[in-house]
Amino acid sequence: MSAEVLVFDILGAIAVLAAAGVVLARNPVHSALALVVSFVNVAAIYVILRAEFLAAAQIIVYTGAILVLVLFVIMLVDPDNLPEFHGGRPVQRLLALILGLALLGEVMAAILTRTIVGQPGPWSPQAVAAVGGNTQALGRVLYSGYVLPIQVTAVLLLAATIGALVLARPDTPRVRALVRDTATISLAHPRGSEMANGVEPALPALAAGQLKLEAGERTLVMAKSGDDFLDQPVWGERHQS
Amino acid sequence: MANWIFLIPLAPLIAAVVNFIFGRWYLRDRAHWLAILGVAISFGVSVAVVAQVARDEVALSQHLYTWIPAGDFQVPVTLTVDQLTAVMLLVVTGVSLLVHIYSVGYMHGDPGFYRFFAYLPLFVFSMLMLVLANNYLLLFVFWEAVGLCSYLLIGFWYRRRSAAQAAKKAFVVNRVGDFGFGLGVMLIFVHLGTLEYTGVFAQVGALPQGTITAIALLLFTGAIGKSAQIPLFVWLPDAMEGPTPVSALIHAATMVTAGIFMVARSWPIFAASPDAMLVVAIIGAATAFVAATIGLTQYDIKKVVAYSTVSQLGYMAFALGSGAWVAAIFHLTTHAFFKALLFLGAGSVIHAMHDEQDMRRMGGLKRHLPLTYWTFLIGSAANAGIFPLAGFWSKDEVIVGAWVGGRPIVAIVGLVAALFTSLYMFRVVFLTFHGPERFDAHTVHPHESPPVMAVPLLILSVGAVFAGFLGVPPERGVFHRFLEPVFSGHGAEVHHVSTATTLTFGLISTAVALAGLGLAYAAYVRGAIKPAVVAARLGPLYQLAYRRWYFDEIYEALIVHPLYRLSVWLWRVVDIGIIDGAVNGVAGLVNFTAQRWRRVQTGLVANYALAIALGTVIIVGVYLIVGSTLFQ
Amino acid sequence: MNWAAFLSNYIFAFIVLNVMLGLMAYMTYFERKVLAAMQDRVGPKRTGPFGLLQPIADGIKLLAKEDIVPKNADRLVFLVAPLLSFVLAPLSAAVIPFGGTVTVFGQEVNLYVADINVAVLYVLALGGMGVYGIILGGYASANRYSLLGALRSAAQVISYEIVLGLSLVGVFILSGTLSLVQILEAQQQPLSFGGVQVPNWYILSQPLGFVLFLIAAVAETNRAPFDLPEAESELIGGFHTEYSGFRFSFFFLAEYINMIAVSLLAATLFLGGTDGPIADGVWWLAAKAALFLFFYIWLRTTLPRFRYDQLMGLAWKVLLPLALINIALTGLIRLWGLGLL
Amino acid sequence: MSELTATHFLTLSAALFIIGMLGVLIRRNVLVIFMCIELMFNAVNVSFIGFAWEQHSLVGQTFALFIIAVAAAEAVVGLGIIMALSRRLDTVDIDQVHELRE
Repeated sequence: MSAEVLVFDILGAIAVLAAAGVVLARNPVHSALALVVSFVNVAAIYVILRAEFLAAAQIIVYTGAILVLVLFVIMLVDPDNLPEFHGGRPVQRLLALILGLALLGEVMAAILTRTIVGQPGPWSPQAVAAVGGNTQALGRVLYSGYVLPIQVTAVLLLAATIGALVLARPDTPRVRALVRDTATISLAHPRGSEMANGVEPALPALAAGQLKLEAGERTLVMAKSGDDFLDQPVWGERHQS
Repeated sequence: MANWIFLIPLAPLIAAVVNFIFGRWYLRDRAHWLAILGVAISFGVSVAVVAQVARDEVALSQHLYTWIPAGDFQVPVTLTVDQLTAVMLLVVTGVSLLVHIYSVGYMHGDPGFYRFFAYLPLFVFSMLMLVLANNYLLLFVFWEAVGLCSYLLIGFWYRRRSAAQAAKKAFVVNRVGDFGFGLGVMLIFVHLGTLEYTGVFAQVGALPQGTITAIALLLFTGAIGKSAQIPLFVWLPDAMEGPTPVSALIHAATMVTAGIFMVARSWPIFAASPDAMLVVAIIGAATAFVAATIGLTQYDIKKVVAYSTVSQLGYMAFALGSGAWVAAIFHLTTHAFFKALLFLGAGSVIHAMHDEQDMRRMGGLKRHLPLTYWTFLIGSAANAGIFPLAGFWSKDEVIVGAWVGGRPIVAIVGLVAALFTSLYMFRVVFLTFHGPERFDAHTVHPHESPPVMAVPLLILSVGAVFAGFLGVPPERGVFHRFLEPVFSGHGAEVHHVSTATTLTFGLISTAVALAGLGLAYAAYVRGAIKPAVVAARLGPLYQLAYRRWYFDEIYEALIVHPLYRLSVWLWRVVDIGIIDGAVNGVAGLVNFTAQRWRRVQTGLVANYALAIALGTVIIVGVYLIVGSTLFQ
Repeated sequence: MNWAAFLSNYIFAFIVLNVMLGLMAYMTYFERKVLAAMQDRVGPKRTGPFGLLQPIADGIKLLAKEDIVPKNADRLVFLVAPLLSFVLAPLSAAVIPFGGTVTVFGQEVNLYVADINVAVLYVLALGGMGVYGIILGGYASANRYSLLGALRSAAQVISYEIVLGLSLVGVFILSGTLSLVQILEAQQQPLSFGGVQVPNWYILSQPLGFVLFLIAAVAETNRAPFDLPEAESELIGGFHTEYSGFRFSFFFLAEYINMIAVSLLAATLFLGGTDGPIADGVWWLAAKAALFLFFYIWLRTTLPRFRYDQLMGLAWKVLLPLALINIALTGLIRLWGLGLL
Repeated sequence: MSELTATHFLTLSAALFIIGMLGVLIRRNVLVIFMCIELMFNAVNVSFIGFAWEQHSLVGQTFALFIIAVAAAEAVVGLGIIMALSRRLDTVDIDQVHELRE
């Protein structure tokens, strides 16, 4: 048993135990802590696997950002009601355990009987060292063969950011319903220098309740369709014929 | 200069695009600077290019790129300037520039100011590409593009229902003509395998007579629509719903002459088909006559000028039909000056009268609008063909062309129409500017237009006075010598006109014009003839003219109404009954099935997760058994 | 395995750790003296000559205090949090190069603990981990103020960590490596412009990156004017309200060690680290780091605390775009320099 | 198993994955379920990097990098959803969320 295997066994055991702790802990904060431990150990295992860049990325992204966010949300959601909702669902627990064991059995069978097909790739440790280390080697692979996926990932991240903004936006259903139900046509909002004429805009006579002054100073005339005002001269338009 | 031709259409295009994108938020009231600059660049380059064409007497061309490279079918975008295009270039860019300047004053304060100055350069771009094209497909594309611009500008005040409908009408009526034009282009391609002018003209003589006639008539169908000939002229008077500068530029000086230009451009095709020529001449003469009669009876100042435009286009058409190509283009050129002048003058009057267009509520404006009066008078006289203004020379030449081209009846109809022309033109002048003030002086205070509107009027009136001298002496003027290379070869017939004939017709048309002037004076200034009495005496004939020969009513009854009924039937039965029924039926079926299946959804995420896990276990298991070597 | 090299490395690491701790103690003295001078006071002067024994007295006092655990606290987390902070803080010193290689007793000794090829990422990762001490401490105290301090800290550290990382990308582009030793080497070749020798320090080629790094680093270490997690005027003590005795001192120590570590890092990344004439490299590094430490204290006396929304707005709306612009510009210039444009 | 082989890593990966899966199936707190999903992501990464190490190929590491990026995106959106959920329904218990039933 080499020292490498010993180190791996220790790290792996801690990672698995911590992972079990994530599932078993009653308090979500403790779960998160256990997950941190698991992630850090997995990152250490990455270093054994000569993936130093990914180890750093793992810590920065997972532990440094995602889990901090999770903790943030845990504390924000309901700090007084954090303990887990226990009890109930005995059937599901049993089913889940059976399924988990079955999958474990299947996967272990696959792992233990596996054979390697195909040739080893070009990035032997010597080749990696020749270009200056794991980071440089990964960069070469990434920016030569995976430029499009990188850009797609960038777009994905942007989309996720926008999605998060939308989700986090406080929604006021009343306003949305109002906008949905009535199209708004602003006839009395001259834009630009037409105001200089000093002529009052010709507004159609309004039924009671049609005029909403909700959107600030600007007068909104609610109309069911543009046809209602088609024959109305627009602001500043010549009256012909 | 050939390498700079691309600037001519590009400059207005850039102006249009920039105004479209930035006009609404940034440029707003400054939008006109860019537009005028673009058109001015265009005009300047045109002048330089035309100067070179005139000096070297060869056509210039610049190949930009190949638009459609599909095997044998090549559509190059090549800008070509020969003498005919050169004339059109000067007319289009020159009048456009003046109208742009005029519009600054006319459209001032309109909320759509930037939009106007985006559409207008776009039109100029399309029109220039139309005249610069060297093949029929490009011509056709920009033929449609000018149609689009015309639509946009007629419907410029789109919130007014009448404007929106006039725009629609113009668009639909033009479609009829364009359809024929499109067919003609296809026919050319099918038979000749090319669409480039030079190739087509070189081969057209070899085709059978029937095919040539078919091509020529189909092409002329396009011209009927665009140049407002009978029976498709009904859109042009309605197009006066657009702003007046638009009427001046598009519906008088440039776009409507595209049909004339196209026929002149395709003259070898027409020249090869006497039947087609006859049709062109007849339709032109009929248009000239019918529109002139209608013009006599209208009271809307812009409508009169509009019918006058239709009538003058008729003159050009029958000149074409008589083989007097140069005369047609000459008349086109002079017409551009005086008709733009008339429209802009009418616009000035309307502007001064606070958007009043009915001549019955004008009168006596000479005192208030001296400049407008004099320029409008020059335009009217030019249009009426009073010696020695521009209209006299060109119209006279058109009529002489018809006479010597073997169409004496057409020439006589032209002379009759000339009488009417003179009569209605001076009717407008006298009704508007002379006599008592028939408007309410307390509410309306007529005032002369600002300089930015007056200057184009002055420049155009100079043109209206002197443009005719380009064609002096008749048949051998500068204009003719310049255009001669275009209309030679391809079996062109050259008619030599004796001096006696020229003189005779000059005298006759002068007499006719003066007769019209006299009649108008007698009726509307002296009151010697009572127009109402004459109208009553003529009875049905007057009604016929007043009701515009019932064209609109006939179309309404024969085409629009049946089509409307058919559409309603299609909507009620086919669309709602069959198409919607099928779609809703499918949806209903899905809904019915889904209602049966939805009980499977418990709404509990945990159950879904369990199902996913189960599926994973099963799939991995199946793979292990079937796909791997584990059990084999 | 070369046991001698291993041992020498270990000894060096031990020295670095202890020097850091000692420095940290006198950092508090330094801060109090400078603060006092700026505020026209005298500062500590009674304990020993010039008050030089003051840090030791403070240390003894803190260690001797009672260790109180609040009743409702999450006990395990409460006890672990300060340790976490304290243990992680000095680790970043491990990758700081204090000089080249010297020979001691015939044995080659590297004047750095480790040269790993992702050194900068390692430091950033440690920064990301460091926030756990604060969050967990705040959470475990079962105190509203502490929790608020913890939440603020979480949001602040995440936001500024992005800026911190991006502000360094320009340096990576120029040096082509993530290893601090190699970055240092890259800065030691002076540039010559027609006979004039200019040190190739990245503060000269990356001024914007340097400023961004400085701002983000101050925010990362929770120092004024970004000390919102412990804003005493609104949150009492923030995350360490409920801590006392040596657990409090751990948080306290961690903060100062972080300051020193960040100063060393800034000196190495932007000011050429050990590069300098005449004196030994270590002294240059110490002098440059001292400059930053003085800057920290200066900021504290000068600037008022940010409001919370201003803080986040600054990070996301000002610093982040600037950092991206800096990256784009640096990349373009680098491509141009390589003749690829 | 005296030498370190990819089998070690695959076993570790399988263990982590299945623990994560059990967590997703058993736990009721949405946040914990979310963390378990992250755990499963991580298990997959271990596999990828293990294979990459065994085969001297960096494609596995590249994949792992993309997975980390996607996980970040997923985390942002997922946590956003959880926030919205707790605002709307005032709970993070997954069994209380069954609006899809109707």
